[in-house]
Amino acid sequence: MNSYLDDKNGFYGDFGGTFIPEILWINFKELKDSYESIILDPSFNKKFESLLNNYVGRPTPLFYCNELSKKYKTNIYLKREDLNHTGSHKINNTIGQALFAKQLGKKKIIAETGAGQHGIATATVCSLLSLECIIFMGETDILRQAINVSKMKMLGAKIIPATTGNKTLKDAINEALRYWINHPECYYLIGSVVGPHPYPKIVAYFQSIISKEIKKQLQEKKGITQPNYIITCIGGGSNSIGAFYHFLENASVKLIAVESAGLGIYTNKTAATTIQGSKGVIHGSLTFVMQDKYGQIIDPYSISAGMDYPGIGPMHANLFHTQRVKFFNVTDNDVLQAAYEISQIEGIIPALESAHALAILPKISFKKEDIVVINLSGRGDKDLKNYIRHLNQFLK
Amino acid sequence: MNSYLDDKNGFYGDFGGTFIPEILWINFKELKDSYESIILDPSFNKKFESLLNNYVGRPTPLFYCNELSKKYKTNIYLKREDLNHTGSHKINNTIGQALFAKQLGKKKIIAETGAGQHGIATATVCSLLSLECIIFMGETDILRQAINVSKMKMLGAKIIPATTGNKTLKDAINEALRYWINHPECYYLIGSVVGPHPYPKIVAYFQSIISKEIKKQLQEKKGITQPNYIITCIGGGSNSIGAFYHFLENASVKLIAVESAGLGIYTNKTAATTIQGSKGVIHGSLTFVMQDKYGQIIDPYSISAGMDYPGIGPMHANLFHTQRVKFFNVTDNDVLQAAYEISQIEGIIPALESAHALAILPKISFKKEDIVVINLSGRGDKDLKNYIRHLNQFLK
Amino acid sequence: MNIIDHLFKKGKNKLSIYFTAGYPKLNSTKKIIQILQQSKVNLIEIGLPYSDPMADGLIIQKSNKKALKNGMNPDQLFSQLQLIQNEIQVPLILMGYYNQFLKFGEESFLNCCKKSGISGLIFPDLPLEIYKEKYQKLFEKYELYFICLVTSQTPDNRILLLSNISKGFLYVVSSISTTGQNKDFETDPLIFLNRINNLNLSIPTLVGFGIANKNSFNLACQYANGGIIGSAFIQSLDENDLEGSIHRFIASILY
Amino acid sequence: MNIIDHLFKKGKNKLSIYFTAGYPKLNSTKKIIQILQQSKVNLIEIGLPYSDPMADGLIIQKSNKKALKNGMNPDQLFSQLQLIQNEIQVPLILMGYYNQFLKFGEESFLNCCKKSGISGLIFPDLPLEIYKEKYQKLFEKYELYFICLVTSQTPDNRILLLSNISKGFLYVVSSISTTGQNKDFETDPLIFLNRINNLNLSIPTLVGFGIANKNSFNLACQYANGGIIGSAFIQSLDENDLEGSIHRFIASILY
Ligand SMILES: Cc1ncc(COP(=O)(O)O)c(C=O)c1O
Ligand SMILES: Cc1ncc(COP(=O)(O)O)c(C=O)c1O
Repeated sequence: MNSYLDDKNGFYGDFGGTFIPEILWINFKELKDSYESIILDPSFNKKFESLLNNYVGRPTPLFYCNELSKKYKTNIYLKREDLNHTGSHKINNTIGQALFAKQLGKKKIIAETGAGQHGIATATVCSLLSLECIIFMGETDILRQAINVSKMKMLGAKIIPATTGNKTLKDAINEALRYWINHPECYYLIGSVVGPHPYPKIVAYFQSIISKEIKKQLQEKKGITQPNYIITCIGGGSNSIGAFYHFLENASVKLIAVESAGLGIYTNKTAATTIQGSKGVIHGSLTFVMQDKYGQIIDPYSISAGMDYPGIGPMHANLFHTQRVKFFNVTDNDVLQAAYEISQIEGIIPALESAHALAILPKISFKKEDIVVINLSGRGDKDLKNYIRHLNQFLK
Repeated sequence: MNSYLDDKNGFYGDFGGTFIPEILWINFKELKDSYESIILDPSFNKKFESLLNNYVGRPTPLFYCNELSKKYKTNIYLKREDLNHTGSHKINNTIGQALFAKQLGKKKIIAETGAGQHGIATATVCSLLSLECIIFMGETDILRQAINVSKMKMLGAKIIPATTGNKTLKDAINEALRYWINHPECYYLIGSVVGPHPYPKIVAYFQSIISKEIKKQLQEKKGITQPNYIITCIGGGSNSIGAFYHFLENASVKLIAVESAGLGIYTNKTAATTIQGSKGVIHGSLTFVMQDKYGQIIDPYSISAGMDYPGIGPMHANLFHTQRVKFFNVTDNDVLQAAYEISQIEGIIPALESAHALAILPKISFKKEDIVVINLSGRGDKDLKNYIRHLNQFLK
Repeated sequence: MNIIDHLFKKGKNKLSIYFTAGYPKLNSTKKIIQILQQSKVNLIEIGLPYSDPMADGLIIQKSNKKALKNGMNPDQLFSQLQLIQNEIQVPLILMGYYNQFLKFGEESFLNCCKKSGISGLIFPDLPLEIYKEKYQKLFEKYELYFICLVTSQTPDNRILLLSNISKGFLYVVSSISTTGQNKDFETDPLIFLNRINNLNLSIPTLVGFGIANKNSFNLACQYANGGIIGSAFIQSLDENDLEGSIHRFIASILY
Repeated sequence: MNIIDHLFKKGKNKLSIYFTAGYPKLNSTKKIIQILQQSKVNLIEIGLPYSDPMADGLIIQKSNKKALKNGMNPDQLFSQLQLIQNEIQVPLILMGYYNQFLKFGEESFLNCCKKSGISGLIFPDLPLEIYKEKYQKLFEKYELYFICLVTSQTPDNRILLLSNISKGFLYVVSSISTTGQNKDFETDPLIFLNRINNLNLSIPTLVGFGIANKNSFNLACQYANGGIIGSAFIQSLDENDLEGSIHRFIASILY
């Protein structure tokens, strides 16, 4: 096991824990008591991997970018999570957790969603595995992401609007937790490495397939055991931890997580948690969170719905704190620039979230022989409206 | 070589040929003289397959559908072309042809598109291989498919509207051909197994990767060399021929191509070419085409832009004529029903085109032990608007 | 000796009222406490409004949002309470989320509570183990009671454990619901309350989450030392006639 | 002997006019032919309007669309032509797409052409090999000429081949363009026309595709036996003064 991910009672260093109302205690006891024996079981993993391969389309390619490498005078590989069924890494986790829920005998799944990616991935898996599915989504997001709402409905999911707070992702999670409190028979299928222990650990485990494949593919392609850099975006942190997982112990692999600066880290329109945030509890986990001096959570801002979260997962809080992972941030404008660049020189329209990872390229000086892996967490179809709005600005 | 695809001077049985103005004669001479030596060359194929694997994400899974199989009391596999980069099988062909064009020393690519799938796949490959890209698209389609137009622009392509005729796919092809006549230095990258010889042959060859993989996957999964059925939709015929290719000679494999009946084959809102059409020339190829008694091409209709073509490729005309392939047709309503069904029981939102293949399931009585492969040619993201319009009708 | 213990020495039928500090107006808190005390309420729970009140129902969520907009925060609350400290004889309980405690600085927080006349604290999301490891000593130092919750989902052995840690009383969550769901008492909750009684706990119990009227309060009193009313009370508050609306509500419960 | 051969016996500077049957009105065809004959045009090419005229420029496309809407079709055209057959002495050439020929029934089509006084046919998309294999005999049977096109993209040996198949004259496409692009003669086309001349073909040549005015027509005549004007003529047609507009246009070319 991995020292960075090896929890002591659900804590990663100072961070993590299970800060939940008593009424959910028994649910978490069930999770804690069973998750290791279930998800580490070889027959469970066989089922999991079979769906990843036959349904999701894994392994995803590790693609060498000729033009991008030339431009940044190094060797850039993209881990193509955008090619997964439903368009992002989110499905790795939903497949894993839905199988886990089935093993626990659950028949009904609840989940939150922001832009809709996790909601679609959850609705998809529930359709596949014949589970009832309820998705909580902020009312504001429902209006902004009408297409994704329709997708979820088409997949048979029921959508419940969160009408409190800012009516976005954070409120959807609150609403899902409240619903769970009233319906403890449900399985709550959380969408990132956030929330109370053991969720971060479970999600990280299911996402670790990303780095497992990177390792194997680097060996096959280049005969090496590790890259020099792994670069990811971080909203909650699930694609990031997935891409880092098997390299955390290799101190010589430089790990970089890119947050959304939004309009700028010194504006109040930002989602750069490690800069604007401090130690605190959000959604049942002790981590870094954007809050005022009384511990009230501050509403974040990012052009990208998946980055628009006021916290980061507790594992990342620890990785930040111990400086194992270096955190950067990029503005909305940097992100659009990067998205247009890769569209026009590699033919890949990235998710706005993933474009955060790409946007860091001009800010780092790589060596010519460096092997740089960027986790392309998702495709940009869902972000077209935003991209179109800026078409004239970025067309060469 | 395959007797059904072995041309005699570019003819498949009675169908095919190169019915082009003299001004393009030299271009076709170049194509005919070079295509075999180039595309059959092992080093070319290595490059082609490397991009298919590392960029497109092939092989695509052959996914066993539990619930669908139960429902139709047989064994249904989906060939998941929807998981390809850009969302459909179209990219197999564009990668192949763009590499071919580069080999011919071409720097500028022109292509037509209807709904935008082939346009996006072409723009994508041109971006990747640093080729100039011009896409012809009917003015009506440009308005209907605004998102896809923006995608192409984001990928760096130039869009030229076709303002003649119905201003849809057929007119876009006419416009592209006219442009080519005036700019014979371009490479015309056609989007289906239509058009003058040798295009159908070239496109079929690049799409044959689909059946090559099906064959291998059936062997690996079930230890068998062939399925009992292969079912595809047919617009021009590229995904269809790709899925049939390596099984054409195995007479015991039942091959089914599903056309769009539109509102019904006896209405004048249909695209069921083999029913409504007759022998004729369209886009430089002698095939089946919907035409009036004077040979004027009739405008087709289908809910699905990719099926909305008044012809079929010449290979299919021959496969229809020789009865090697059985042709069915399904109405718009059947198609929506099938799309909702698979979304809700397998978690896959199919392209409207692909849903034509699925819609045939209730109309055939399979044996319990039959192995049925359906080519899921693309994903439904592009069709959400249409699906949403019918949400209340089909939600269970 | 903590005045909560005094309270439970004198028998049963204790009425506890929960409300949100700073609601409906920033300065309502003081007035509400004074009126509640006049109307013979036995215990007052003050909710510290929070941006993300995970365990609360819609009515309390809304009151939280309004209170925050009004400018309520711990500093405000403590100074408001200090102004009326001398007049207040009913025990005051402060209910908040762990993050508020943490961010304020835990020891400062307890110090301020003590100085403001608070007798006990409830943090519904603070785990038992963390309390024991990090805060129990500090609570003792400031003579503040840490009050635990049990629910129908809590197994017997854990109820025993929590009743041993909890001081003053044990907060019995009567139904599987967030606050304010307004489902009247059902069969199931009674089974749960019977289960609690059969455990013969040595600590008093108050039933909360779901009590909305005289009937449900009386039922709670049959099984426990009293009941806690929150959402129903908050909903009954009339901004323009705070005093009248409170008296009317309490009267509807007690008489 | 085909009257096209008569025409080219009497020297050079032949003016051929192309127009679309059924444009601007369904019945214009007859009238246009009569007026063109009056105005001393040497050869008339009648375009059979088609839904998908792949090799034509915008002006001809539009005239095709209008003509089809007007109801033009081969049966119409043949019967219209038959009405004026006796008055017409200039050779008539019919230009259409292969699919129209095929769908009509090839032999019937040729039969109708013959009966309507047509002397030659152009199908720009009918390949040489198919013509030779399937239709050459039939054309001969009906004494109709099959006229081939060559372009600057056509290599010398193929020009020779085509000039051997083509009957009456060889249609020389003057510039790499669809019809009506209105680029005036450039250096490149002249190189091409010189190349043709150097081949010393035994068949007369007419230059077409790009001739719009007197200048370009005269240039064509320097290199070939004459020129063909299509788009410019169609554009000049005034629906309300067919006769006047035609006379003015032809005068602008010839005088
Ligand atoms: C494509 C994509 N990437 C990244 C994220 C951010 O989430 P995480 O940090 O958990 O990977 C999201 C969230 O919706 C996403 O859709
Ligand atoms: C997903 C999909 N399937 C099928 C088709 C039909 O084309 P073809 O018959 O050439 O496969 C299209 C055309 O756009 C398409 O996008």
